[in-house]
Amino acid sequence: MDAGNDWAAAFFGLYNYWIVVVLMMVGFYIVIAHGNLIKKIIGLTIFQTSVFIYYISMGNVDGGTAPILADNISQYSNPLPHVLILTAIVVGIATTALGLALAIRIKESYGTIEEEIIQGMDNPG
Amino acid sequence: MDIVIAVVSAIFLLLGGFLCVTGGVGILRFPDFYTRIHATGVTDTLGAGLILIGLMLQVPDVLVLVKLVIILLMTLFINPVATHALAQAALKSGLSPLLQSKNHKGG
Amino acid sequence: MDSLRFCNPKTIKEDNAIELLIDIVLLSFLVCIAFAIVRMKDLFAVIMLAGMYGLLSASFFVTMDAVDVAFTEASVGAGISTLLMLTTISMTGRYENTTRHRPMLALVVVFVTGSLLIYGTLDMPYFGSAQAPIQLHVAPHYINNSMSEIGIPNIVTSALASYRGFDTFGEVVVIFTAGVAVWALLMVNVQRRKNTEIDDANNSTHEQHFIVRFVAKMLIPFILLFALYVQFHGDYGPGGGFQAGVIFAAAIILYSMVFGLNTARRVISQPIVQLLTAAGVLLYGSVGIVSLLSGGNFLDYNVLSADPIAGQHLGILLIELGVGCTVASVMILIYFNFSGRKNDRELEEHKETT
Amino acid sequence: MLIAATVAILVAMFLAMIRGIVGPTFYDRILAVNMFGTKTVLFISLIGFVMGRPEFLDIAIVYALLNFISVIGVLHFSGSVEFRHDDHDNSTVEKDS
Repeated sequence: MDAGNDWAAAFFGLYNYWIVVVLMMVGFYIVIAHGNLIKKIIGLTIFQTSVFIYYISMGNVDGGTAPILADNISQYSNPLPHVLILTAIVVGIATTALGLALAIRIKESYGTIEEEIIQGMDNPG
Repeated sequence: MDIVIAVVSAIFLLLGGFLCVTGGVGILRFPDFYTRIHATGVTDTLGAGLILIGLMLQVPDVLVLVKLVIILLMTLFINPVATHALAQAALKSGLSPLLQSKNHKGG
Repeated sequence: MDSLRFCNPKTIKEDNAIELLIDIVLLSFLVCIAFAIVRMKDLFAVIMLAGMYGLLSASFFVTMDAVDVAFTEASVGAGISTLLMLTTISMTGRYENTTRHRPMLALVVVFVTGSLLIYGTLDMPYFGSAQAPIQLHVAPHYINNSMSEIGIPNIVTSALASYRGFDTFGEVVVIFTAGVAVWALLMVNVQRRKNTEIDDANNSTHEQHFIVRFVAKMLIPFILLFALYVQFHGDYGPGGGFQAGVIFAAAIILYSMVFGLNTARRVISQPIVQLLTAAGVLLYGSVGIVSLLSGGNFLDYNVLSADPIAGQHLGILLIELGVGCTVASVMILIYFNFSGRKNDRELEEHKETT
Repeated sequence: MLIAATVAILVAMFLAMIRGIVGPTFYDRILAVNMFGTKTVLFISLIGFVMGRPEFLDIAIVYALLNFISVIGVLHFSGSVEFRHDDHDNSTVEKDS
């Protein structure tokens, strides 16, 4: 009975982090196994979002509410991860846009955005 | 009085939730794009409206009520327009409704 | 489990259970979408799924009490990122090559890394625990003293703009740099083409949707007004410069999509946008310099006014304005450059074929 | 009742998600994303009431406003060159016309 409770506690207590790891690995797989540059950038976005989820999950407190002060509420979630992630999201879209711009320029110069073909063109033979 | 409002709100919420699920089933089960857009276009707007009205009956203060009304108005304006634009674009691009071609096959 | 765990064992209470259930369901949806993204070759479908992924993660952030983060994700995910990706694939091609390089090796690497990370999570404090180290360091100071030191109820804004103002300054500079870099990469000489020629290309795709034009015309003032509300209400509710900037830019982008890029460029000329990009960063930095010259530390707003709380309010207002300015103009600049590049290429192709 | 409605919304989201993954046409996916967006607006409104702090409806307003932008954006780009002749993946439905 006790062991069963422990397992349930571990499952519900760590589920968010496991999902974070799974999402992170999916993003990682897309980045290393796919040759298409746009797909790689989308993989990076997934990776990035998993980090956001990780931070926000860590900041959550049981029974807490959003960190905006109000009367008769005493328990708030941790505001610090929210601050970091809020700016990270906007920085993330700016850097993603930079990546996409690079992909457009690569397409214009090489005529393709597939990694193997570009490498083949760079090192013939 | 409170109990009446609670019951009416519950009815609206349940009806709205039911319509949303119906729309979901519709988008999944219907055979082609135009029937699907019909299913979601109708139930989405109505379901959203019912749920928002159900919430409006429970608001604690006026500001929340105003925000809910804004959301409701936006939904009523934007959803039909988006659906219309989508259907028009699909028709223009040459995606033809299923019935025309499959009538004789009994599909 | 062992006694080093930082929490009382998680008990599943009635009121907690529904939030836990929603949390688990949303995260499972995210995983489904992520796997579907791996499998798909059609980049258009991938981008649509990425849009859903953004919607889902915003819902998740709301359930995790991170309303400000959800707000940002909502405005970025729904407004900008999908559009930028679509513009890109309309230039680079819609389908991915079917071959993957060394999928087995990649799978092994991913599997091993993932197992190690999951092994690492076993030592973590349970989710939601109030005794975890992260909850005990600086966060209590922010929560307990924000009202007396800064005087605004939204702790996220007070931490963003005042306690960690220098951090945010760095982020704004990064956004500025990214905007400038995109501009440098995709710049097109607009003067090269005759305006009439561009107008022809513009109008051909827009004139038919009368209803869309009408509703967009009605909607754009609302979006702009809402952006201003978000900008100035950020002290009291979710919102602030980052969100407001993105929403403002989204309204301009909607305008340029419905009425054509060239019309939008006539309304908001690109040189002014470029100027505003730098002006926001400068405003932010100069607030810091002014507080330095008035005898405080860099970005210490207490010295800006006789009353420290009033000084904090003034400082936060100004730097949020700077942030909003930079973010909005960088987003507009990025979109204008992407879209301008696309129009330019289409004109070239049009010329070649005729 | 709030919880029942929330669960209903989650079910509808799941069904829309499946349609978004399955496709098969370009427009089905846009429709699925649009529906998903509406459901997200409702979900965020409801969850505010479920958690007892309904003053954060601003997020739902953002989605209500910006969903339109993404649909219009997608349609805008669907007119562009890359997408015009695109039925080599639309295998089932519209091929038989």
